[in-house]
Amino acid sequence: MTAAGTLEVVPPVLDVRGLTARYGHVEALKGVDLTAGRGELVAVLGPNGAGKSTLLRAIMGLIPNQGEVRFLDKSLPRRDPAGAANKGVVLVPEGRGIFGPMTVLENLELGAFAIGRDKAEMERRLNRVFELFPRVKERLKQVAGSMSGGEQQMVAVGRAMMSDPKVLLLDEPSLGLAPRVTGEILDTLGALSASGLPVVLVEQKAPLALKLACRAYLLSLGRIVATINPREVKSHDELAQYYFA
Amino acid sequence: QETYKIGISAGLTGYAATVDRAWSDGVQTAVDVLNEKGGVMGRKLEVVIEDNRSNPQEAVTVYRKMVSSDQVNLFSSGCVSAGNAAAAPMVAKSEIPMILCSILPKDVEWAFTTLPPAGFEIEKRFEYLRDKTQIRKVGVLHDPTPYALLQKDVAQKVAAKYGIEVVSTEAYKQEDADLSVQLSKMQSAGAGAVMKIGLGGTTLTAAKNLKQLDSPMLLLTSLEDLAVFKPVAEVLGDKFFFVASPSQVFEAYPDGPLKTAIGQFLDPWKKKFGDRDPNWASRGWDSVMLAAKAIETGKSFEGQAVRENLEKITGFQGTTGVYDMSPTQHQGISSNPFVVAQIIDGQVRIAQ
Amino acid sequence: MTNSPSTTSPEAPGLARPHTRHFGSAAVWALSAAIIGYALVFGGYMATIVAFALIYAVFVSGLNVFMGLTAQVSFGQSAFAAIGGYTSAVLTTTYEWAPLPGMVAGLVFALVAAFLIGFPTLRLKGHYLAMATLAIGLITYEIAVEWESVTQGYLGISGIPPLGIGPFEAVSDRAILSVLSVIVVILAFAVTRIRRSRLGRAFSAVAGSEEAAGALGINVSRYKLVSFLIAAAIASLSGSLFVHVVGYVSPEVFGLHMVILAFTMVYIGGLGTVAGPLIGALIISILPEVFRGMKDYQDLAYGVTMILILIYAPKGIAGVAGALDARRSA
Amino acid sequence: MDLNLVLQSLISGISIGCVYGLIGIGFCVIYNASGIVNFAQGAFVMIGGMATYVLMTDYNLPYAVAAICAILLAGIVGAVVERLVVRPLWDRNAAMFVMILATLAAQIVIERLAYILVDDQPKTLPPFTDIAPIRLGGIAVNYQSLWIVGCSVLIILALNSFFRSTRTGKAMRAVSINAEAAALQGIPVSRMLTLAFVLSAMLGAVAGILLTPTQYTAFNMGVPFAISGFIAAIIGGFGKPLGAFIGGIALGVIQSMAILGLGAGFKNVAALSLLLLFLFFRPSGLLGSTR
Amino acid sequence: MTAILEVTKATRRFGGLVAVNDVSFKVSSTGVTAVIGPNGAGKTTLFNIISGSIPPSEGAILLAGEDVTALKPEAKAARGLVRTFQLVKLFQDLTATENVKVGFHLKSRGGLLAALFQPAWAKQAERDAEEKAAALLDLVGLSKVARTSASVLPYGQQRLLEIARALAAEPRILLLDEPAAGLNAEESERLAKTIRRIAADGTAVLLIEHDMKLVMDIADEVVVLDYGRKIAQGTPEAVKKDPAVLAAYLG
Ligand SMILES: Nc1ncnc2c1ncn2[C@@H]1O[C@H](COP(=O)(O)OP(=O)(O)OP(=O)(O)O)[C@@H](O)[C@H]1O
Ligand SMILES: Nc1ncnc2c1ncn2[C@@H]1O[C@H](COP(=O)(O)OP(=O)(O)OP(=O)(O)O)[C@@H](O)[C@H]1O
Ligand SMILES: [Mg+2]
Ligand SMILES: [Mg+2]
Repeated sequence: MTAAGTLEVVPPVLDVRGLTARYGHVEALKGVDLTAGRGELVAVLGPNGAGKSTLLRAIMGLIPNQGEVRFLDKSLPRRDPAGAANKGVVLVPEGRGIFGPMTVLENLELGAFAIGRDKAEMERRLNRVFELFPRVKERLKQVAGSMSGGEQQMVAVGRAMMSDPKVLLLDEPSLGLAPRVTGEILDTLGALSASGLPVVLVEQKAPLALKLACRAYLLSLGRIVATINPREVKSHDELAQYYFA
Repeated sequence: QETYKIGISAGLTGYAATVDRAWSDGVQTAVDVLNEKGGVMGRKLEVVIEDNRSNPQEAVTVYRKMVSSDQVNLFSSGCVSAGNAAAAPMVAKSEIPMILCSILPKDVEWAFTTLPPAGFEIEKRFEYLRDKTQIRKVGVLHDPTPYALLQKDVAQKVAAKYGIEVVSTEAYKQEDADLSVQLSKMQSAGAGAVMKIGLGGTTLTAAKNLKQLDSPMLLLTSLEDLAVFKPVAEVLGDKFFFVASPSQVFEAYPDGPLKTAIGQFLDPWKKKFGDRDPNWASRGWDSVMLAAKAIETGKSFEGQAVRENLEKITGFQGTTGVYDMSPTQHQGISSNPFVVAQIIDGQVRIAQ
Repeated sequence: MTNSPSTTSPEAPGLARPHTRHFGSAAVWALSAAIIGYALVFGGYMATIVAFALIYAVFVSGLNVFMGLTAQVSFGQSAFAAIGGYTSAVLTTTYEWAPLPGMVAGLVFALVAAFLIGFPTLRLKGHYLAMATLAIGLITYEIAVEWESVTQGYLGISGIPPLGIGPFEAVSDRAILSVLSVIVVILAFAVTRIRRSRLGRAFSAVAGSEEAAGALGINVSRYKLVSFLIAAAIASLSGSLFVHVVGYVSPEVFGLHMVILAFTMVYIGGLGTVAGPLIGALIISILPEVFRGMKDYQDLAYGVTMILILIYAPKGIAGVAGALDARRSA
Repeated sequence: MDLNLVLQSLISGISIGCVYGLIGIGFCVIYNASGIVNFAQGAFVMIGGMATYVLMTDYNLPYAVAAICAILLAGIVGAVVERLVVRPLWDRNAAMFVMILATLAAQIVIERLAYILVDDQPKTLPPFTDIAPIRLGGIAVNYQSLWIVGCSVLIILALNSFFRSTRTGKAMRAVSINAEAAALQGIPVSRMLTLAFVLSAMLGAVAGILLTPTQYTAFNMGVPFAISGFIAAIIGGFGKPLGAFIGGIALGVIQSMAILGLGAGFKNVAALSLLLLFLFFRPSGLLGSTR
Repeated sequence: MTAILEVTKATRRFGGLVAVNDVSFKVSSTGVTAVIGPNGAGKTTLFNIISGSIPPSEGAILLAGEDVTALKPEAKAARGLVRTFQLVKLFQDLTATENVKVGFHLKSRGGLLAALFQPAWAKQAERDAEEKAAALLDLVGLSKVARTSASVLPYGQQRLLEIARALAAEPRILLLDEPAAGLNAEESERLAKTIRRIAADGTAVLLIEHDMKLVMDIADEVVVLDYGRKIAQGTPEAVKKDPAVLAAYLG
């Protein structure tokens, strides 16, 4: 990262162009551009209903959409979430999407669905998740649905890590986490992106996100209304200005 | 000139399918033969068939369709008793005679049946057991259809007359997958033979079950399509007997007016359907011939006239026996034409 | 039901927007009225079909309260139709009651039975509830077959008098169709009113989330039972109507066949909508007649058509109409 | 009552119960992969017996070959049903019962096709081992029942380890729990669905082939069997293959004991009443979790 | 202080795990009480016990002095205890207004007959409900989406709607499970104001929250759980400085 004040240009791993999505007759996303390159953590901020979740869902192809999503210079097919996931674009969805009746271990194993039967690799990845979330290791045999809210969130993030993503998209990963764990998770994400992984983070706790992000997109009513360099944002009030501009 | 329309409400699908398809084809054969001869009193006949799915509600619908849309002149309907009963009042109101292959609906003077009395099939089997075997104890296995229930009651009533004891009476349902418990019960009650009353694939199930139980009991079944009996015979061999109508054992049947009547039917039937079982079809044939006779006697196609003249038919030689109708007797067959038969080496024989 | 993919579906058929224009829904009503009108004018066997369809529409209206408004499953509503039908049949033939008191007696029996059955059964959820109610329907069918001394088994009971009060009897097609239409309209009106009432909201709450409903003080089991009783009463009414219109009853009338047909009607028509039961019943009753000429291929064509309708109108016909209205008003 | 008779009836109950169980397992497989209850399951059972019969009699194939071809054919039909009927609804987020209705319609279509292609007469197959039953004192145990029990046990063991320990099995369960989240893990949801239909169609066909020698098959025999299989699956706690199997045996034994004690008329009433009572006390089945 | 709610020695086990372990505390009939603690500390389980969703293994719950331990949620709601859920549980097919109207269930009357014949009083009650619902939606800032079906509301608004719905039941004590989760800073500030107003209007509030700013701003009393046990209780200031709390939670 270089001096503050310039929006640094890194060759994008994920390059979203003119993404548009609608629910029935409501246009929830109106031509959004967004990029994330190697080592970048970009934040997407915006008030309730701005379309943040919709943006991530559209990138994954979970909902009908128009526009282009390029990943490593190839177009991602527009309606194939599993294909995108297998290529390494991984989303931790809003509401976690835990497989409730299955055990914690099974949930994690399914995160690494793509690696097939490689036992050693599975071990390695599991251990990495255990380091991140020791609580998860204690509860491997527990039915995931009976975990506490925060514990489930840990499983969800851990599961995404299991797939060894090439781009990680997170929809409010701190939701329901205790402050300390929130801090830990965000630190982890920072470390991950520092080690090269592009991360797109949707987060309500703007100050926390801005601490880590190299770039923040401000979304309002389905449009990017501003792209911010976090180092230029001095105060909370300034951010609020963007929010309600 | 307008055709004389014969309507058939038949269970082309559902539990009555085998019987009703054969019945309808028999009706059609009779109509074709009559038409070739120029029809009845110079008027051609026409058949209208509707599928009632062996279901009474559906039967009401198709009867109604044939009454009002097709303006049928006479019904020659299949063996779905409930369906015929459900529609009978409406048909009677439209003054259309019905000749059926089922139990007569209650209090309907417009309905006639080709069905023999319930006792005939029972009595033949008792006779056979009494005369040709040592077996004096039997089990009765029946389904819950009205005609089967009637037969069951007869069996319990008349058994003693033949020196036979019904040691066990068991019910089953058409969709039952296994009858071996009923059969075990009969065997353990000391029965030497099973009298099965009812139609369909369950006869095959009963045969399979007897074999699986390694049971010495004979199986005597009621009237049915030969197509069902062939695999049964393969399973049970000479332990299997069935009630046959004269048309089914035509070759072996002694000469006489009955054989002649059957012959008249079998010729065109075989030409069209080859080896297919003629039993139910022959009754359908009878129904048309009875109608033709009534029309010719009364020289009228009017519903009321046809009905009255059907009541007057006596001594009419049909393919299943002689019909004697009267205002109080709408079930015409009065003498027992049946035989007990077997299938040995693929050939149908009268049991010795 | 638990893992239903529909739980994520956004649009609530027709419920959400009271202040919109109802062209689509009006079209559905108009079509239904046209079909009934045709039968009234031209009579014939169309009258029989439409009469059966209307009786089914009554039955399906009840099912719709339980399944559509309260989101519970019952494969056993035929049981209550059977109780109503047989009570009417036996009382009017064997005991020579007039049709109306017979019907009321059937209703009372059905309610008592529904109360006794509903109490333990409605604790079940999802497939288990479906199974338990299916069992109730099948048991009732078997009883109708086996209890010959009263029901006459498969032979059935015939000679049941037509609908009537005092000297007035609904014998002609027109009279029958008119009586049935009035009943169907009254029921549709009642369902509309229920839906917009405190009772209807309690039903919707139970449908939406039993846990949340409980947290708001709604006695979930009580409202499930109320909904079940309403559905049973309407089913019983339809059973009585059937036997008086046809003059005959046998167990097959109230078999699994009836339940499957009713399910098809409620979904093809549009679950939870007011017009759904009527249009669903009319279409599903007329469809086989359209294909009647195809003989052996009739069922094949019927099956394929059903699959196509389900695919292209998964929320039912009234549901689609409602969605069109919603779009127009947006 | 005669002890032999009771034992003999017990054996009858167990062997027919195994068949119910086997069909119930078919329900579980599709349910475990999609959350759908597939009422066309009975049609696959019919196809199993019917196709084997046709291939044996009309094409003179040896029994085993005909059976294998029939199983494959059922698998293909399963895939077709999934592609043409279930998938379009799945993609449109149709409600559960809409899909159930669609499978019922598919059942009608397959049934009618079988009727048009073959006919409506009952057909049967010879027993796998056509020798006199084993006699144990006064009771007879026939070989076909042993085949049925043996095959069922094998299938259950295989399925249990499939859903518990294989990657594909776990992925299928994940799809049924939350299809969207499963897709996000890179699980090919639509292939899992197809696979599930193929698998359960083949299981249905196996059931059909095993049971036809003990009775008969006909174009319309599927529905009653599907109902019994569904009941078995429910007793077992829906989605549990072992549970369905035990549930099937329970159903078979209850029915045969009811025939013995009360007469055949009450067979179903007894079985269904017991089922109800059972559900009241264990609202989520034999092996289902009680909360 | 008069206690509206009293939890005595509540314990809940899941198999070998003790999710809530011998917890006792009182909730004042005025003001806001917060329950905080790390993930998996047993907060939601405690709420479930209090609201009657699950029975405690041991211990008792007193509501306004009455032992309500064994009562079902609906019975507790009828006595004035209403809760929201950690994962929102709205009636998806209903509009925002209708969701709130369901909340009036306990405060209104009318069954089948009222629905069918709609007497004047029922119509009047319906109009009142409509008005009150509008007022409540206004309170939480959802007037604009009053006619929108709940299923399409974004997550944050769903949370607010759930609170409005709970308020409709006019509870004496309102239990909120992480009401601010998914809200941004502005929104949670507005929520804080709303909660204060609710408390000022005389409803006791018991809330679980991880947003410390919110807790510090509005709570009068804080209960801290860790591994199922109560490790601290007191004013926000006191708790904030408690070394045990710092170690376990705030870090
Ligand atoms: N299934 C749906 N059907 C119709 N509209 C929807 C649907 N899901 C979301 N919307 C609408 O799309 C818009 C964007 O919603 P989205 O969930 O993306 O917002 P968000 O920024 O993620 O909000 P939050 O911070 O509350 O999660 C909202 O106005 C919402 O009402
Ligand atoms: N049904 C259950 N079976 C087994 N363990 C359970 C069950 N329900 C909860 N637990 C466990 O009990 C502990 C307490 O859970 P609870 O949901 O009360 O935590 P919480 O304090 O609300 O946490 P969070 O802040 O993450 O929501 C957790 O470790 C959880 O895994
Ligand atoms: Mg969101
Ligand atoms: Mg919690």
